[in-house]
Amino acid sequence: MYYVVTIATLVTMGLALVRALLGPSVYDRVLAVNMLGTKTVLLLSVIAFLYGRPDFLDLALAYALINFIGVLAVLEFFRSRALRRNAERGARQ
Amino acid sequence: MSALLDTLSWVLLTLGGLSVLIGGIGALRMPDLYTRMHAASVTDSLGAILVLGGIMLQAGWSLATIKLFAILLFLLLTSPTSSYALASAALLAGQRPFADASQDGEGPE
Amino acid sequence: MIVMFGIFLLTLLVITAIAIVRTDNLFVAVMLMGIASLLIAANFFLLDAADVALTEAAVGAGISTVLFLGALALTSERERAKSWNRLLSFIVVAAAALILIYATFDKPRFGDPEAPVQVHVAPWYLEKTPEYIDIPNVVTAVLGSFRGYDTLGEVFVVFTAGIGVLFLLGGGKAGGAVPEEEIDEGLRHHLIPRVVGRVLIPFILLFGLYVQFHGEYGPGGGFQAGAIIAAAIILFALLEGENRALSVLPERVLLGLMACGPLLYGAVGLAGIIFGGNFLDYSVLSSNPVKGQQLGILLIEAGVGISVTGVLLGIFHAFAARDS
Amino acid sequence: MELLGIYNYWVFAVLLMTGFYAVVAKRNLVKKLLGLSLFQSAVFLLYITMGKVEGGTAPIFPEAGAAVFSNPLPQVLILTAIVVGISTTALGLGIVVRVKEEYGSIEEHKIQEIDER
Amino acid sequence: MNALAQHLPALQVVVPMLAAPVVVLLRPRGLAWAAATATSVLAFAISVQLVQAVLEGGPTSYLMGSWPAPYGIELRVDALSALLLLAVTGASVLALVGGRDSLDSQIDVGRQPYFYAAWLLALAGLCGIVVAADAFNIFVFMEISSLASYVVVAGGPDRRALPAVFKYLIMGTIGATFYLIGIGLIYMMTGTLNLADMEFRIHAVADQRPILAAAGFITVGLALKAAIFPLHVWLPNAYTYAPHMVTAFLAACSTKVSLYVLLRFDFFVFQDNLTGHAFQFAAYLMPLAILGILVGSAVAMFEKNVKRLLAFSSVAQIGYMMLGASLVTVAGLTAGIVHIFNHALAKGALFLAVASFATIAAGLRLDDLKGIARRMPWTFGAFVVAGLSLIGIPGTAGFVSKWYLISAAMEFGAAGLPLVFIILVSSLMAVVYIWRIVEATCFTKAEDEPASGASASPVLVAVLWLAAAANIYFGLAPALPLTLAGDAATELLGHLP
Repeated sequence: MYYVVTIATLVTMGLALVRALLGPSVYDRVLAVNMLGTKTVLLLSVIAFLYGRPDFLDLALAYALINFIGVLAVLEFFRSRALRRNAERGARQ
Repeated sequence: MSALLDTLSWVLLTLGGLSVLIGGIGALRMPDLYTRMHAASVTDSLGAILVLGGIMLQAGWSLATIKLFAILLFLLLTSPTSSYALASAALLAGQRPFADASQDGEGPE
Repeated sequence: MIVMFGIFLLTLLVITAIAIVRTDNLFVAVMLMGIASLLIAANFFLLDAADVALTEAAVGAGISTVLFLGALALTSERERAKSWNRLLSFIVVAAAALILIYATFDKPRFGDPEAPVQVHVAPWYLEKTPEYIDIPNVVTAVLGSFRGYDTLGEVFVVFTAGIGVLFLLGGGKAGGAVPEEEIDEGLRHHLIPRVVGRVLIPFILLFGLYVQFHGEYGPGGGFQAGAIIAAAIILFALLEGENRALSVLPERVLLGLMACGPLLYGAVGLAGIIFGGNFLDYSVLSSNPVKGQQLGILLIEAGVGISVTGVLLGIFHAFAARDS
Repeated sequence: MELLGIYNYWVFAVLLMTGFYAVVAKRNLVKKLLGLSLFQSAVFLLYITMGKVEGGTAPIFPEAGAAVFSNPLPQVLILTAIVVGISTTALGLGIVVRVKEEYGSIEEHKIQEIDER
Repeated sequence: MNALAQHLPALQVVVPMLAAPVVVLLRPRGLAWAAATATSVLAFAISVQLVQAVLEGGPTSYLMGSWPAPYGIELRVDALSALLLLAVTGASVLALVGGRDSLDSQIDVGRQPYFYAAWLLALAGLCGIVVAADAFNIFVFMEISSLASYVVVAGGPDRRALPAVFKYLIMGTIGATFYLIGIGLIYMMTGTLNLADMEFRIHAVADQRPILAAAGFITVGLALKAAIFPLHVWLPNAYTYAPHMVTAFLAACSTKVSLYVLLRFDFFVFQDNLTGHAFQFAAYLMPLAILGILVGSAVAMFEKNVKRLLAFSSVAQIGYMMLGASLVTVAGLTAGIVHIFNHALAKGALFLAVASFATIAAGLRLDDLKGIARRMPWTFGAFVVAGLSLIGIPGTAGFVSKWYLISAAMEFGAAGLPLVFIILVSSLMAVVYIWRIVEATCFTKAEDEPASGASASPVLVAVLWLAAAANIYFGLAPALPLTLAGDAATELLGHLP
């Protein structure tokens, strides 16, 4: 039964990757990265049980957390970029 | 009892897999950023609940369940937060939802 | 079945890699690099390398993305030039590829328990770890004790990178166009991420400590913990702004952490000499050699954790401070 | 199992070459560093692949029962190599930022033009 | 003291390494230089001790963490490593002692602790490579020394240092990664990382394809790091724009250490295990060595910047070392190894002299140095001595290695004559490029005589003359390097039939 979930997760990861490659906007790509991250968390949780080593769930937890920080870093990047662009525009005028 | 739990967890896992998959298809097929985000984020949360819940039933009462619960809690907190933040960033940057996209195209990249 | 999962993940990985090279938007390339890291890490997990998967996720997908974004914010997002010397590069690359593919034919079968790798040195580690060190995680045992000298070198590599970035970017800020207060507020106006982040940070720190001290029993250890703790503080800096983060952990403290980690590791090594053993011989640290080994590993892992945290934060701050 | 063995090695070769191509052919400094990371990741894959034992599990003794374990040594080496890789990347990015400040560009040929002027 | 003696191989690496974080933490900042210099001197003292130990008792080995050899990490100091240790630590001491003013003028005080820490790490990394007897450990220390070298090179005041160091970083990392791939392939076939164990176990799988590919990857990777022609493209710019003292230090020893690893692998690990390896090694590397000698010298003859000129001369000199090694005889290898040492002496002294010129000259193009000999006669004198040594005039260290190289080539009878011819031609080319500097500095007058009374610090001139004197001393009494090199060569080739 774990296999079903694993396959579904893997396929979804593939679909998310396609979305990341297609874009079109950068936000779509960030969305795809985020989605891939959460799917990886699910995948690892399931595989930890598939392998019979539930003590490896720590990894899934770490992934979840890293993923969140990654997305926020991207947002901060957007924000500071917007500020810089505004400032440059202001400086030009 | 154990057979009941087993069946229940299988059902949860299957439903979870299904909803994850639907989310994936939605994220690929929906027409614009916000609808894609909608598809992705809703199924993210639902899928996580179902799949992790299913595994929890399999794991029984152990340390693993506590860890799974922590992961679930974490996902339920962060996943909607990221979606919200992403949507707000996109909106502030001038990406228009699909409804008004007819006027100004796909919006700037 | 798992084999098929592995193949699928690797295929996705190859597609991602090619896309990274092809795109001319550097931001997209960095995002794809994050995806590639996640895929590689998942694949490491399938190949039984739990510790490596954890490190790759924390370092590759987390810290590396943050650093690349920090650098992109200071440079530019577009790649303006076409490739050059395509033909020559292609020939060089193809030649190397042919040599590699040529080499694959005599390789031992994948997963072969009789392969030279599996029968020579490695079984000794698996066999002797319970006897000499008595901790469940053999990877930590090899990393901390049997090949502890490599790990010492690795800590110093990290340290070198840290002082290198400080040397290059520290001091003499480049003036930017954006007013200081504005750039510095971080994501403070985003209420929801801020509240959620604040709730999570203590738990992330706690988890980091767990990874640090649980490294002898499960996947984890100093590097992973250092990266996770650094990530938590980076999260704080993202949410509250650079200055608030710096007031919590000023630069001097970071420099102290950076330098004290390697010193702690080195001191444990020298203690080996002082108590009559060889360098990095932990057995002499306690009257019971096995206890001594465990104590030594605990201490050096702490040193590793401290230095990785310090260096990663130092590098992040060096990039972020350039912004203003 | 046979298939995955060769497939892993081939993916290693392809990844290595993709990264290597980016390093050699691209003229954008950040892209070169991205290529370099990819190049190094490929090597990590090579090492981890060779450590896998059929039917084995991660070399962390479980609470109950002996089992077949995969090789811990390549994992240790790669842990070290990953950290070395991120250190190199960080230092490289530091240099790139300085280059941008001094030259106003991160494209190799533009920098050359400026220098020759 | 006796108790510490057995730990010397470890301390050789650990002392400079642990001093680095201390240097960063030191207050006030001016202490950084003093601490770095003191540490370097200590490291030099340790290496002198090690040389003595090797001369008296043969190779010594040290087990890190007391774990037995193929399982733990082994350190091993034999004649070859002892010779290199002497060169590395000696170069560091001379450059640091002589270079204080020069460095003060090129790097601002606030950044100096980082700089000196990186310097010590580079020193520790190079020493670590030389004493290691474990393939992966060599990789780790190679990365420490490379990263630290990038940092110190980037300290150059000219902005062109930055693109140069970026190129250095990219090529250095490719080299290191190739080396890592090679190690991986060998490890896959033998299951071990210890060099001696590897040599022993490689017999069983010799001539299988992964081993051949590994030999290729390791050779190419290390050739990149050692700047063997045509993989030298990173070197000229990196040496030109680095701070002067860094150039003196790195030119004297950093590429040589990579060359050392190359010799270790090709002679110790692969030799005799791969069919026809000696022939292939000679067949591939000798043409490259010869091309490197000729092209490097030719470019140097037309180069206008003094540092760049000397950097290209380094490319040529690396060719000599490779040429000696590619003869695959004890005599040839001895010559190559002696040249590693002698070139470190000559090139170190030359770059120190350049640093001294730089204290009063406006720039380092030949035109900027016009007439400088009159204002700095002592520096000029030392420059000439070192230059003569580089050319190979009898009575200097350079002559010894060239003489040995020629006699090694003559062992092949008539077949060796072309080599002798090439060595003579390239020596003439060296005469030309050294003469160009001498001509510019001594026999042309500056258009406008600057009135500034500044001159190089007496310490620098003293150190410079010390280096020049060493060139003469080792030219007249070459017993020490020759004994060590001879021992090293016999040891490397020892297991040949």
